[in-house]
Amino acid sequence: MPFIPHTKADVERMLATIGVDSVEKLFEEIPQSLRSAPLAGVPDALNEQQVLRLMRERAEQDGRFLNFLGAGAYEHHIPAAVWELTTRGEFYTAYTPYQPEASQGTLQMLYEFQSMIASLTGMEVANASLYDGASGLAEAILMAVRLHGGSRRIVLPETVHPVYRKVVHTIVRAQSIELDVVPSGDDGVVDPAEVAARMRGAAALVIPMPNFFGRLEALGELATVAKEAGALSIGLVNPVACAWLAPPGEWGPGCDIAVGEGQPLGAPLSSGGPYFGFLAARQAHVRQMPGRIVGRTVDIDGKEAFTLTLQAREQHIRRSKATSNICTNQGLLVTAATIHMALLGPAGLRGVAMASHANTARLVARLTRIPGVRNAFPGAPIFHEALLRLDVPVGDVLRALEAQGILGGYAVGEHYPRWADGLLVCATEAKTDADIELFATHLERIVSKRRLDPPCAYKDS
Amino acid sequence: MPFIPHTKADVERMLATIGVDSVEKLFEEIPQSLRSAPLAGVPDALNEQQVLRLMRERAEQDGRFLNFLGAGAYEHHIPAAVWELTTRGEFYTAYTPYQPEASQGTLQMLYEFQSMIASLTGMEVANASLYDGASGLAEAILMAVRLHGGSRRIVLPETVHPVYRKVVHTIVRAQSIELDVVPSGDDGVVDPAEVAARMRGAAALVIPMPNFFGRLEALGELATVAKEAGALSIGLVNPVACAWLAPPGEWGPGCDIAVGEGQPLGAPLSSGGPYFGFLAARQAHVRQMPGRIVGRTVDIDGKEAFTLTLQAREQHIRRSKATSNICTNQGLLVTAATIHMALLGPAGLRGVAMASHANTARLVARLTRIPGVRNAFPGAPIFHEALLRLDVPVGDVLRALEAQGILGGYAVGEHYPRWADGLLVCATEAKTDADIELFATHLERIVSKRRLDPPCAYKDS
Amino acid sequence: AADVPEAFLRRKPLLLPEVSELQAVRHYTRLSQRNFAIDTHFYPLGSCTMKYNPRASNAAAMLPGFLARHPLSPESTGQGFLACLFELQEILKDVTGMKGVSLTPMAGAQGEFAGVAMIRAYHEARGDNARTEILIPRAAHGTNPATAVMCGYTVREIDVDADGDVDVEALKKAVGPQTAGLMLTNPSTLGVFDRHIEEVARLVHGAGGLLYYDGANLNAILGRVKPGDMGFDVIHLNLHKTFSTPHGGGGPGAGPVGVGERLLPFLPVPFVGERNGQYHWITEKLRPQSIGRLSAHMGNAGVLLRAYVYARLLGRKGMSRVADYAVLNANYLFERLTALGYAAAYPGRRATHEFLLTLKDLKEKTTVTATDVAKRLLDKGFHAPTVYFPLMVPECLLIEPTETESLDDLDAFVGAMAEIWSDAHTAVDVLKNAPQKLPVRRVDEVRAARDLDLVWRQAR
Amino acid sequence: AADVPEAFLRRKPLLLPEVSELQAVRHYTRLSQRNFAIDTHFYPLGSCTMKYNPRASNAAAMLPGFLARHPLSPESTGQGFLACLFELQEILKDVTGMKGVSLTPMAGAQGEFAGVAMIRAYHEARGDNARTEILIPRAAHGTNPATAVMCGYTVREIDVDADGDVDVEALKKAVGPQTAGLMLTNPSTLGVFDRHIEEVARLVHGAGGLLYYDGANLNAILGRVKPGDMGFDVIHLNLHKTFSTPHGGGGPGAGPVGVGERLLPFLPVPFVGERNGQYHWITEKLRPQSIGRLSAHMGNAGVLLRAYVYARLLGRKGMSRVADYAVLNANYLFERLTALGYAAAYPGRRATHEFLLTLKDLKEKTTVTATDVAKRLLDKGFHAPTVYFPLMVPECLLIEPTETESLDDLDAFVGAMAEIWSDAHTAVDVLKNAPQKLPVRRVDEVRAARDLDLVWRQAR
Repeated sequence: MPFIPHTKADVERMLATIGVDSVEKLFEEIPQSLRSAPLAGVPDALNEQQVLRLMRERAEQDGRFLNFLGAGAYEHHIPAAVWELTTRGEFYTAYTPYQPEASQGTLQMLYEFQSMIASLTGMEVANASLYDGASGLAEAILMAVRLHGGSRRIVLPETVHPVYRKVVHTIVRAQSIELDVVPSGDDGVVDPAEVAARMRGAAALVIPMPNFFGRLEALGELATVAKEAGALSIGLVNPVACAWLAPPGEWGPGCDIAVGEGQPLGAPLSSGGPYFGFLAARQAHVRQMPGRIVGRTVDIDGKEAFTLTLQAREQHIRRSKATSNICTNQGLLVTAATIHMALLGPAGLRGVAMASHANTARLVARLTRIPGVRNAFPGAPIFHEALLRLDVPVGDVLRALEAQGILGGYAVGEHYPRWADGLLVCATEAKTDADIELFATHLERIVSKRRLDPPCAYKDS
Repeated sequence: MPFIPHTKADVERMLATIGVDSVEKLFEEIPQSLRSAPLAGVPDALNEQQVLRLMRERAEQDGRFLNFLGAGAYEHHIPAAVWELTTRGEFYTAYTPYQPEASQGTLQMLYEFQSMIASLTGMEVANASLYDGASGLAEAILMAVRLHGGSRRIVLPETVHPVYRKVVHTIVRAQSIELDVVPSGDDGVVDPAEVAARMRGAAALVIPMPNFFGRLEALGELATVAKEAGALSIGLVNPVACAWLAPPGEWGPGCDIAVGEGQPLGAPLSSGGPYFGFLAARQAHVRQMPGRIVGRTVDIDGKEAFTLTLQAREQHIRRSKATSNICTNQGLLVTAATIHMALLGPAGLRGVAMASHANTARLVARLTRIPGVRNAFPGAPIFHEALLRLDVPVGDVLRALEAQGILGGYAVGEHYPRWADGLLVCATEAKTDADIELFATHLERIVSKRRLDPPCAYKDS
Repeated sequence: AADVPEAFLRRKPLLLPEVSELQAVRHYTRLSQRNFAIDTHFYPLGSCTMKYNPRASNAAAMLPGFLARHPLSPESTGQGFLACLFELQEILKDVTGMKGVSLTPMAGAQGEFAGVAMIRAYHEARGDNARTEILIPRAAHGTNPATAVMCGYTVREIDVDADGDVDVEALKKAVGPQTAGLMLTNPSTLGVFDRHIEEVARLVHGAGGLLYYDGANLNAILGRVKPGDMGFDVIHLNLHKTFSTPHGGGGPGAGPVGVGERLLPFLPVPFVGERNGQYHWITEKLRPQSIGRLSAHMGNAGVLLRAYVYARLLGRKGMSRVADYAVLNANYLFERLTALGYAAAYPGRRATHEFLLTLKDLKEKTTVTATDVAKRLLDKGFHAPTVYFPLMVPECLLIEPTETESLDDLDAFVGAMAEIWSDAHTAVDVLKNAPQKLPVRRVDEVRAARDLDLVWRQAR
Repeated sequence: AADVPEAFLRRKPLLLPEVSELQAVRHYTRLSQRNFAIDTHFYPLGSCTMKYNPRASNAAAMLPGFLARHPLSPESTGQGFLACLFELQEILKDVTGMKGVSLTPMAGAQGEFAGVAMIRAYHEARGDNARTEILIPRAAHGTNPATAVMCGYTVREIDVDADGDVDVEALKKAVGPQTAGLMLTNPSTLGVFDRHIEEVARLVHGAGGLLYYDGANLNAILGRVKPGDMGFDVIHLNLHKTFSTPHGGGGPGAGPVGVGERLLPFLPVPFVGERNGQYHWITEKLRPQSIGRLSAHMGNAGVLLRAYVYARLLGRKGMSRVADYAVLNANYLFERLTALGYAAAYPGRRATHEFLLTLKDLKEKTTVTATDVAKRLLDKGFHAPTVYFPLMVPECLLIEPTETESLDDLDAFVGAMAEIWSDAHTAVDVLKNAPQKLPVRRVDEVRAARDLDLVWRQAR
């Protein structure tokens, strides 16, 4: 029996010890009327060989694609050591370190993670992770509302990832929190003056870096605007960008909260998860932080030891008065991220950021040489994504590229009707010049062909 | 610098301690005339991302094949836990357990391996592995010659794997050992009477189970023949077969030595290696065994402990008088095999043997329904391989199958001109009925087509 | 890059380790060895279902084809992936007795949130806006009340009776037109199956409320009882418990939600639909009443793949064997430990997949606390059970062996508990000074909270 | 299966473990933790080159496309694989200064065998059958004489002089028309570079013999000196040393052989050739004078892929950095340890990538042996150096730090050795009773050899 070690003799001995004559008897307190019929919807068991063959076929059935998609999830190289260590049983199959003496491995690793994230974001303290960047932003907003104590209005630029805005809406709406969305200009960033106008009486301002279009907002000015309005500022950041670009702690007077999606730090794309969110803040605000936090202390012999701390904030102690209902975090992804950052080091991570930027710049330069392809915000500083505008329908182009094995980017029109012709592209450090050239070659042919012919997907040899 | 941790300051401090002003100086004892020119044949470094992409492309460039090849290497399912555990750093990056106190993990595992191999082969003792089955057979022959003390002639059926015979020749020829090859009959086995005739004055007889054609020789009779001639018998076995079929310890009076290729026990096909050889023997012969051996003993507190033992046989002690020049073994593969056998258990391993047998029987039944495809040895008992004979050129058929993504088996004609039309096929437990049917469908069309048309490889859609 | 103005660049040094690959590998390998884990120790942590995590699940989920897929890539490039999710939805529908499942919640607590948000959306859609209260038994997980508050409800706690069942009389008094719903774990966190569940469901439904099932303890009844048949309208599952995905030192989990007919329109998006053998995402466009999205993409895909593999490996029969053997193991341990003298919190009740002991009397007699027992177990090579939860039972140990532990290991655990019982009466110091054999001895948690040290600083 | 007669079936029960997957995983996980390894400890085992094994090498070699390939599948289905091997051959040719390389030997000792067999084949092909002797310096690895014997030669051992170099006068006396060749490791196992190598080569070549290079210590000169330039005719490499493939608890290794012009026809088959960008196997058919095959297939392919990845990661410059830093680390340790009082076996010589200490005087003064020092190092968290090898130097420690260890770790090792030095003079018992902190204390090896217990038996 898969995963059940009992022999028949074991079962008999156990039943005799318990003093019943069948396993059935152990369920006697459950009303007979509630017992299930056999599970018609569960297929018969496969053995491991069959399952792995099935999964291998499914993993491979759609082929491999050359990917220029970003929009919140980024293809970075992950050193081989990262997941070989992360999936070691002692990390992979441990639970939340409730018994610190038996969990110093996980606890020290989480402490290291908090330290790395605090430095990366330029903040004073960090927690041990949240579910992902989007839900993390919602938690940051709830934290800001608690800290502000008065207002429940949050100012949210339109240039924040549109799905993040949806997730925030789902999570905070029942708590009467108002999301005041600031439209962006034709230049793909918000106007600090307009933001300032809306900040009056607001609890917090969210500042994305980079924003959804890869652009860099007026970070210092925006953080200042928030501070001057007596509101909190929440930096929503790509963690890799922070290794090269100014982190939230360095924007104007410094943000109060930094939050973001941790995926670029060692999590494979994996169709969207598991990823992890990170959240950092000022030391003074630590008791309003959601999620688990590890502290360094000593044991009774005075030896350095690590333990979960500030648990009085959490649901298992405070129940309905907790800072959040969050219970599990994304420990395994944090393990990977910690090892990833340790392997890359400061220069390595900065190198990834700069190479991604440079590759995207090269990509944009190359693609905009194609007639019918324009940079939406020419000359504007970006991190590692850029919005292009096409003369021909974006959806058609993407389908034609897909037929060539290329995922050409993200069509932003669904979320931004103003840029219905917009294609958001990304080239991280994992892309080569040859990759970029291949993309460009296909795009060039497709765009020129679309101008003449009706759309259809085709596959060149 | 990849894998070198030194900072510039470190190097300076170290040179100062040593009292030299440059690293160059440390090589001063090497005559200047011998210093190398730059390495023109070594390409510039790639980073890990580049190397892994290159390797991924190379691993995938030739596609995946449905494989009916056996002939000494077999595609079995390996539980996922096997290599996840085997590649744990503590197994993967440890060395030979020269310091037993710091190597109890590897040592106990090797002791378990020896125990499992001894039981599997029906022998009394086993060593901790040899390089592979073919070189293992050579070591077994050298061991038998040492044990016999008189003769240097070995009787070797033609039905022993032809490459094994070549390897034995390479390894033993300088020691004036004569290999007396017994031809097989039209039924694909050797005649015990003929073997008996050759045994007079011979040192040992090698008995394969199954033989190269998958057939079962007259095992008990052959072992008896050897014994009666005062010679040693060496069982050359597939270890999976031994879980179901009689192992060397059960053949007639019992073999003196059992040896074989361990690959079917948890080693991936991997283009041919690393695999491992195993060797088991009678307790009385243990001091003539080659290779490392682990023993159970106690520490000074009387606690159970494991250690390398009988090292006086080995080259690092006995030098020119050692039983073999063997030094490293195949520890990592043995780790995998031990975990593999522990996960499968006796019923599981027997199940693999029986399912492989049944699948091959089904394959043969299905393929021999095709006109122009015959079983070379109809009705003869086999393990999990069978020799088919084709009406059309085997090489052409294999090439045509390859174009369909099928590796249809091994053409034995190179080694056995008598069966120039012979195709050795294998279907382990990893094959499904659908796989067999796919093979049969393609083979049927190819064979019928070849009868009409000139050969050419083609690819159906 | 000359194109990014200086003002945008980082100024402060970045404090990450500067080490070689070997140093990093050695450091984290050694750190890992300072953990207990299922792969190294029996881990009877009640309410956490620490069972074996199949390595095949990991191998499958880590296949390059799955890892490389971008979440925004078109459905046409992920048919194999979507097929797995769709089939997992179908399997979960069957085992929960629900009509629809969304896999998107990333953890149990997020599943709870989605569940209560759907209850809220349901009442709102009907214009039934007077329902402001969620009823929660006192024994519930802390996530339940925390979740209800996040969804804008006030919480009314309901007592449990002396046998550990919901106090039906108390419930009758509490339920009313203000009742939005009731959140219940059954079996409860007291390690017993609530025998009044049908009555409870009748009362809540009668008052117009909905029933929420916290699936934390589903391992006790998997394949034996379907929450839908008990009358629940909405459920979350913890795949990292019942479906054996790894706990990973605290996550990631996955908390799919299942709903009955009435809540179907409100399921969180996206989830997977099928038409003519082609799989596609069902999003806000097709489900305008959905409570919306809970993550940037579609949830913890890799966890879902692991759960899918587990479900396929178990199959129909294996699925109900889980509950059989989980309950057998728990009742065996329950019998053996109470025979040693340990007091059951609810004597006379059957254990479910776990059971609750209380050391109240032992502490009075010997000063030995649940913590002392827990720490001594660590020395003896066993992870401790859950202690001091539920909060309402003093000095309690919640013990969940799971179905994947062998009789040998259970007996070894009983042996350790017997020695501890003996030491409690003859050598209290041994327990008070435990642990001795771990990397650290008892950790000063008070100091950790008082002198906060949460990040490494260069100049300490 | 009815078609296999009863007589062919197994009768005795098969004694394999009967355990659940969890039990097996837990058992082997725990076992693994009872090992020292590079990934957990500094491991300065002289002559073994225990350096960091890149995880990328493992990840690449374990790619499904490589693992699934059957050794007998056609060349057309393995062009990617063959390309890696071909390029590795070219890289090894360059670093060894040889004209041809075969990757097929499965270990260093098999490479040695192939090398000496080629020497034999060379002389035989020339009808030069009077050459019956192989010369081997007394400091050589035990595999050298054992190999020579396997190849049908008698061994004549040559002394080394007081400085650790081959005694040229003794060599002059030994060399003659009976000399088939000389096997030499340079740097030698004494941790020094043989300064007379050019003279040695002249003498042996002058007598019509060939020179065999044992590549065990190639890490000391990689990219700095090519054995071919020293005059060697044939060489084996230990890829599991110099090219950082894992030692795996004792293997697998790989022992490719490289040869100069004269031995090209005799290379063991198969190896990889290239024509018009297509790769193919070169076998007996193309090389009728080959010494033949050494394995059933083509050797330890997976090890070769790992070595290839390592070579590509290092690249041209990285390749010579290996020797630079290996020698730097060794000389640093050599300086620090001799400053503590430890005696150099060959004082006044430069260390190569390793160096040899002797505790002869220490033992006389304090009774402390090399074993005592080794066992105490284990307690202090360091793997012991190689002890009692070479056999000719009493109470010796052969210490090889490798280039991948950091200065911090070297200093920590020096610290431990300093404490041991101090204990040797003030607290000998501490050393005699070591180790204390490992899973077992000193193991009774005598009993192990006397009361042989090599396999588990049910009724003990």
